[in-house]
Amino acid sequence: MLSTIFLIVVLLYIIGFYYLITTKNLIRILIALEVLTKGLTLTLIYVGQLTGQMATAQSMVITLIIIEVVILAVAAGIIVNIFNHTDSLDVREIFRKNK
Amino acid sequence: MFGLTSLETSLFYTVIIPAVTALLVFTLPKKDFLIKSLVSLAGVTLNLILAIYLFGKEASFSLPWTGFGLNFSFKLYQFSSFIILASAGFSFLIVLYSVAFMKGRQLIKQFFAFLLITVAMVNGAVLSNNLLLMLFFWEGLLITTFVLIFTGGKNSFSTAVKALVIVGVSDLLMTLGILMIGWIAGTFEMDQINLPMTTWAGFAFVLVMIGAIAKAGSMPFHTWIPDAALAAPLPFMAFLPAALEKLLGIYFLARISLDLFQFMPGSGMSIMMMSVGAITILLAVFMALIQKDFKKLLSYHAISQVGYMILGIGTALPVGIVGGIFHMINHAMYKSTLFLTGGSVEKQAGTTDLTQLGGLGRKMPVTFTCFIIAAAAISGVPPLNGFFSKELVFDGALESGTIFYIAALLGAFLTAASFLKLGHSAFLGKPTRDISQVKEASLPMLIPMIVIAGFCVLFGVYNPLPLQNLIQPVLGDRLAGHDYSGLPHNWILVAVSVVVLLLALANHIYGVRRTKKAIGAVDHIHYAPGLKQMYGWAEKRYFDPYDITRFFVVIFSKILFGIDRAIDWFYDKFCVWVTTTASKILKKAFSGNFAASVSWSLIGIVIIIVTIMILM
Amino acid sequence: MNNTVLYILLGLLVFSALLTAMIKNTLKAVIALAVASVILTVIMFLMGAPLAAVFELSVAAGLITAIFVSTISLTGSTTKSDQTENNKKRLSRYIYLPIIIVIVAGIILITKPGLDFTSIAMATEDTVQSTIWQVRNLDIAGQIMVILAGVFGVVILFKERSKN
Amino acid sequence: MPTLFLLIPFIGIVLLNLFYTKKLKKLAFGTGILVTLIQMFLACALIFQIAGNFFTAIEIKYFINLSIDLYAAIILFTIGLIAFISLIIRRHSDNDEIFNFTQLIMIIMIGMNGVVMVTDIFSLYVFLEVTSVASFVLIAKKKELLALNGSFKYLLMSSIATLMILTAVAIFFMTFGTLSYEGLGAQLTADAAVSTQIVLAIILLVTGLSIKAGLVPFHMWVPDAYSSPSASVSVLLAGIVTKAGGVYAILRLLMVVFPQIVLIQEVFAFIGIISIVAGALLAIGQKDFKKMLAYSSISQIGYIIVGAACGTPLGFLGAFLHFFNHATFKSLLFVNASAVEAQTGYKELDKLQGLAGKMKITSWTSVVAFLSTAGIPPFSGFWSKVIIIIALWQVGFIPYAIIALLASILTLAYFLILQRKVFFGKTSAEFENTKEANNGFISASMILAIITVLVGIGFPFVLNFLKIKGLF
Repeated sequence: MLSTIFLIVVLLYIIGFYYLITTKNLIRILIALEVLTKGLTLTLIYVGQLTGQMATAQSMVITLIIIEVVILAVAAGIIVNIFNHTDSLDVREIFRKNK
Repeated sequence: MFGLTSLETSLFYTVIIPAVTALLVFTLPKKDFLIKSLVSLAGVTLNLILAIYLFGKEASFSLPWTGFGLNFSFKLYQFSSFIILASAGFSFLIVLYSVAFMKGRQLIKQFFAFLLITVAMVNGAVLSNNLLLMLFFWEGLLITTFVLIFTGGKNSFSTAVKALVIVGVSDLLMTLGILMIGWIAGTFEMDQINLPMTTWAGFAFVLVMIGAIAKAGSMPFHTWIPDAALAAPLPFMAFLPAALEKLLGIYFLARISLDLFQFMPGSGMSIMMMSVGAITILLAVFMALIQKDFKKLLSYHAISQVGYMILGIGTALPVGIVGGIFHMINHAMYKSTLFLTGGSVEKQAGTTDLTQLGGLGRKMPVTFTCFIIAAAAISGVPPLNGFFSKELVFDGALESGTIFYIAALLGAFLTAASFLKLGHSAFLGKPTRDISQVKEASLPMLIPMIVIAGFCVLFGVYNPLPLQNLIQPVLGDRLAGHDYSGLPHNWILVAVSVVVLLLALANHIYGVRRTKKAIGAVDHIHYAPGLKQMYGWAEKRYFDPYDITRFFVVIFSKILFGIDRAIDWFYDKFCVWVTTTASKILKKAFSGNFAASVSWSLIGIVIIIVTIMILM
Repeated sequence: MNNTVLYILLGLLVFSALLTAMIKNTLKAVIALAVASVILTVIMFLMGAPLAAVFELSVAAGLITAIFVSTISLTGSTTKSDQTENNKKRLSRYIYLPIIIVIVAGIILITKPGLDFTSIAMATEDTVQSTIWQVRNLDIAGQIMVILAGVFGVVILFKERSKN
Repeated sequence: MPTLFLLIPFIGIVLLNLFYTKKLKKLAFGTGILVTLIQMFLACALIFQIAGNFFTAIEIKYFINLSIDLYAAIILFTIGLIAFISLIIRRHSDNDEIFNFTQLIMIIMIGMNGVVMVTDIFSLYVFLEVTSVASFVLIAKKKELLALNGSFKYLLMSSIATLMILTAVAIFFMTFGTLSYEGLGAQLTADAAVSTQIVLAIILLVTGLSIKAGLVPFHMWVPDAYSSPSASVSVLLAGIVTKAGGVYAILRLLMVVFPQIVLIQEVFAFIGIISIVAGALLAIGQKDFKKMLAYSSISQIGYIIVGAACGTPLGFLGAFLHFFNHATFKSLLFVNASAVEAQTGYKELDKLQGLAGKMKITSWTSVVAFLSTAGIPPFSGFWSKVIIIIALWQVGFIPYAIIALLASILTLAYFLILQRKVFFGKTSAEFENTKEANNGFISASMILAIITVLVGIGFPFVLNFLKIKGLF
C-alpha cells in the first residue's frame, strides 16, 4: 500500500500540471489548482498515518483547506474583474487586450 | 584621537577641503558664475597652501576601519608630498584659467564641482597607504572623468562612455591585481609589501601595471583621449589627461616598481614595460605628426610622452627611473602649457583647425612666447627641462638595449618635427582668413601659462632644484650616491640629440619648401610610399566609426592595425552585441502568460535536478 | 476488505480528476471536482482522519463548489467561453492525458521506485483538539489573518462591480 | 516581545473596524503610521538589546514558537520602515482608499513579521500565505487589466510554490517526525542528504522557495506584479513583501535547517548566479521604467541568495546587509519611478527625457540609488556586495565571485541607460511644465536616500565593531 498512494499522488500531480499548462480558461486554471491540492491533501493525511501523528497531520490539512478556500475566493474575485475588462475567460484575450 | 590642527589631521584636510568646496559649489544658485568661480578658486588656493605646508614633512597614521585589511591609513612622505604639491599647483592654475575660459559655457557648476572632487580624489589616492583605500579614490576619479568629459557639450556623451568603459575595464584588472597582491602578501598596507617576482606576483604586477599605465594614458588604453580632446572642455584636457592623471598613474607605477615589488633591471617585466613604452612613443607620435587640429595633435603627444616615462621607469635603472619621474613632472608642465595655449587660441580665434589658423604670433605675443617655450621643452631643446629629463631616459634606455634607445630617438625626431609644423602653421606664416579681430587672451588665462612656462625654464636651467630636492630622495638607497643633476654626463648622447633636433629642423624646412605651406611640412612623410596608404585608410575612417584606431596604422603594418581594431571592436561592438543579444533571447524565452510561467517552473525543476545530479 | 475499498476509491479519485480535465462544460467539470472531493473525504475517513474529512467535505466539496458556481454565473460563461475552444482541438489536447496517466502508472507499478521510501513511526499522544490549540496555535493565528485578508479581498474586489 | 509584533498590527485592525464610521476613516492613516513607527521602535530596541549582550544570548525565545535574533530584528525594522514609506506615499489619495490600504498593510505586516519570527516549517507556510493573499489583493486592487493579470499570475505561481513546499514539508515530516527548525536541523546531517526522498524534498523545497523569491527561471510573475499596481503597492512589494516572504525564508532555512547540507547551498548558489546574470541581462532589454527595476530586483535578489549560499557567518552577514540595502534603495527607485509616472503620465523609457531639471530631488535621489545598486562606494550597496564577493571567494566559489563582480558592470550599464533616458539629456517641450512630485513622494525618497548614504558611510564602523566582537 505504501507505494500505491504515492502513485495516486503522482498521477494527480501529473493531471494537475498537464491541465494547468494546456487549459486556456481562467476558471479551469483554478480547477487544475484544486486537483493539485487534492493530491497534496492526500499526501499529508497519508504521511500522518505513516508516522502515527495523525493529530498534527489533521491540523495541517485543516489549515491547508482553509487557506486554499481563501485563495480561491480571491482568485475568483480577480477572475470576475478580468471578465469585466475582457468580456471573456480566455487567457489569450488578456494578452490581446494588453497589447 | 588627534588634535584638529595636528599634522596627521591635516592629511584629512587635503581630501575634505576640496570635497566640501565642491559641495558648496553644487549648492550655489545656477546663474551666478562669478561666485561659483571665486568659491572654487578659494578652495584650490586653500588646497595649495595646505600642500605647501605639508611639503617635505613626514607623517602617517592608520585607523582600523573594516575587516579584510582595509584600514584607513594615510602616509605622507617625500614622494607623495611632492605629488600633492604638484597637483595642488596645477589645479590652482587651471581653475584660474577656467574662470576665464568657461565663461558662458554650459554645465559650469558641474565642471567646477567635479574638478574639485577630482582634486580631492587625487589627493586621497596619492596619500593613501592602503591599496584598497587607494582603489576607492582611484575609482572615484573614474566617475569624475566621466562627468568632466560630459560637461563638454554635444557629442561628449559617447566619448564619456567610451572613457568610462576603457578606464573602467583597466581599473577592474587593477582591482584583480590588488586583490592578488593582498592575497600573496597577506596585507594591503603598502609600506609592508615587498614582493619578489614569482609567477603569481608577476601576474599581479602586470595587472596592477595595466591599471597604472591606463590611468596615465598609455597604449592600448589611450583611445578615449583624442576623442576627449575634441569633445571635452580644454581646461579638462590640460588638467586630467595632461597633468593629474599622468602624475597619478606614473606615481603609482613608480610606487609599485620601487616599493611594492622587487623590480630588477633586465628582467622580463622590465623588457615588457620598456616595450610598451617604446611602442606607445612611436605609434602615438606618428599619429600626432599628421594631425591638422591643434587639440588633437596635442592629445596624441600626451599619449606619446607617457611612453618616455614608462620607458624610463621600465629600465629599472636609477638613471632611468629618475628620468621617468622627472619627465613626468616636466611633461605635466609643458603639456598643460600647450593645452592652455590651445585653449587661448580656441577662445580668441574661434577654432583650433590648423588649416584655418596662421599668423597669430603677432596678435597674441604672450601666448606665442609661452607656446615656444613649451614646444621647445617637449622637443627637448637645451637648456629647457624636457631636454634634461629626456637625456636621462635616453641614458637608461641605451644601457638596457639599443633598440629602445633608437625608438626613443625616433620619437624625439618626430616630436620636434610635429611641433615645428604646429607652431609654424598656427602662429607664423600668412593668416588664411581674417584675424584682425583676434586679441591677446585675458589676464586670468595668461597667468597660468606664464607661470608654468616659467617653471619649464627654471626646472631646465637650474635642474638640481627638482632633481636633488624632489626626485632623487624618492629612490633613496637605490641611487648608490649618484647625482644626476647638473649638466648631462654623457656628451655623446647630447650630441646625437642635438643632431636629431637639427635634422628635424632640416626636415621641416624641406617640407615647407616642397609644399609651400607650413601645414604641409610633414607631407613628405605623410605621403611617403607605404605610409601614404596607411594614413589614407586611417584618415578616411574606412574601418572605424569612432576614429579610434587611426594611429596604429603607421609603420607597424596591418597586423597591429588589426589588433587595434579588435580592441575597439571588443569595447564598442562585441560587448554591446553580446549583452543585447543575450537580453533579447532571454526576453523572448520568458515571454508568455500563465501557461508559460508554469512551464518555466517545471523546466526550472528539471534544471535543479540536473544540477543536483551533477553535484552529487 | 478495507484495502480493496480504498483501492477502488483511489482509482475513482484519479478518474474524477481526469474527468475535470476532459469534460467540455466548465460547470460539469466543477461538479466532477466536487465528486473528487467527496471521494477524498471518504478516503480520509477510512485512513483515520475524521476531523479533516469533515473539513474536506464541508469546505472543499461545499464552499469551493459554491465559489466556482457563483463565479461561473457571474461571468455567465457556461456557454460563451466554451464556444471559444474548438471541439476537435480540445479533444486532441486532452486525449493524451489518460494515455500518459496509464503509462506512468504502469511504469511505477512495474518498477516500484517508491518502495525505498522510509518513514518514522511515533506513538500518538495528543488528540486533534489539543494538538490544534496547544501545539499549532500559531497556525490558528495565521489562519485568522488569512481569512481576514480574504474577507478584505472579496470586499474590495467585488465592490466596484456593484458600482458599475 | 515577539508576540507584540503580531499583536500590534492586529490591534490596529480591530480598532479601525470597531470604530468604523465615515468620519473616523481619516484616522486610518494616522493609525497605520503609528503602528509602523511602533514596530520600528520595538525592532530598534531589540537590536540594541541583542547587540548589547551579543554573545551571551543571540536568540531570545518566548512561550509560543517564535524567536528573534539580530538578523530577524533588522528585518523587522526594515518591514516597519518600508511599510511606513509606502503609507507616506499614499497620503494624498482619498479616505476610502487609505482605509482599505492601511488594513491590508497591517495584515501584510503580520504575515511578514510571522515569517521572520516563526521556528516551524509549517507555520512558515501559513504566514507566507498570509503575506501572499494580502499582496494578491493589494495588486488586484487597482482593477486595471495589467494589475489583475499580474495578481493572477502571482497567485498561480504562489499556489504552485505552496504545493511544492508543502510536499517537501510532508516528506520531511514523514522522515523525521518533526516540523520545527531545530528538530529538522539536528537530524539533517550530511549523511541524510544522500537518501532519495531527502533529495526529492530538497528539490521541491528549493523550487518552491525560488518561486516565492522570484529567482530565474521562476521569476515570470515578478515584473508583472511589481510594475502594474499603484505606487505605494509596488514600493511595498518590491521593497519588502516578496523578500520578507521568499528570500527571508530561504536565508532562515539555510541558516538554521540546512547548515550541514552542502548540496542545497550549491544549488542555491547556482540559481542565485543565474538570477544575477539573467536578471541584469533582461533588465537591459526593458523599455518600461518599472519593469527594468523589477528585473534589477531579480538580479539583486540573486546576490542575496548567493551570499547566503556560502553558509559562512560572513556570507549571511553580507546577505542580510544586502537584504536591508536592497529594501532601501530599490524602494527608493520605485518611489521615484512612481513619482515620474505620476508627474508625466509615462513609464515608457523612450518617452521620458531630461527630467533632471524639472524634478531635482527625484533625479538626484535616483542617482544615489543607482550608484548604490551598482555597488559604487561609498554607498550602502558597495559594502554588502563586497562582503558577499569576499564570502564567495573564501568558500571557494571563485568563478561565482568573478561572475558576481562582472555582473555589477551590467548593473551599471542598465542604470546608465535609464539615467540618461529619464533624467538627463535635453528636456523636451512636452515636459516643460512638469513639476516636482508631491510632498509624500519627496519626503519618502529623501528618507531612503539619507539611509542609503548613512549606511554606506557608517557601515565600516559597524563591521569593525562586529569584528572586534569576534563574529567572524
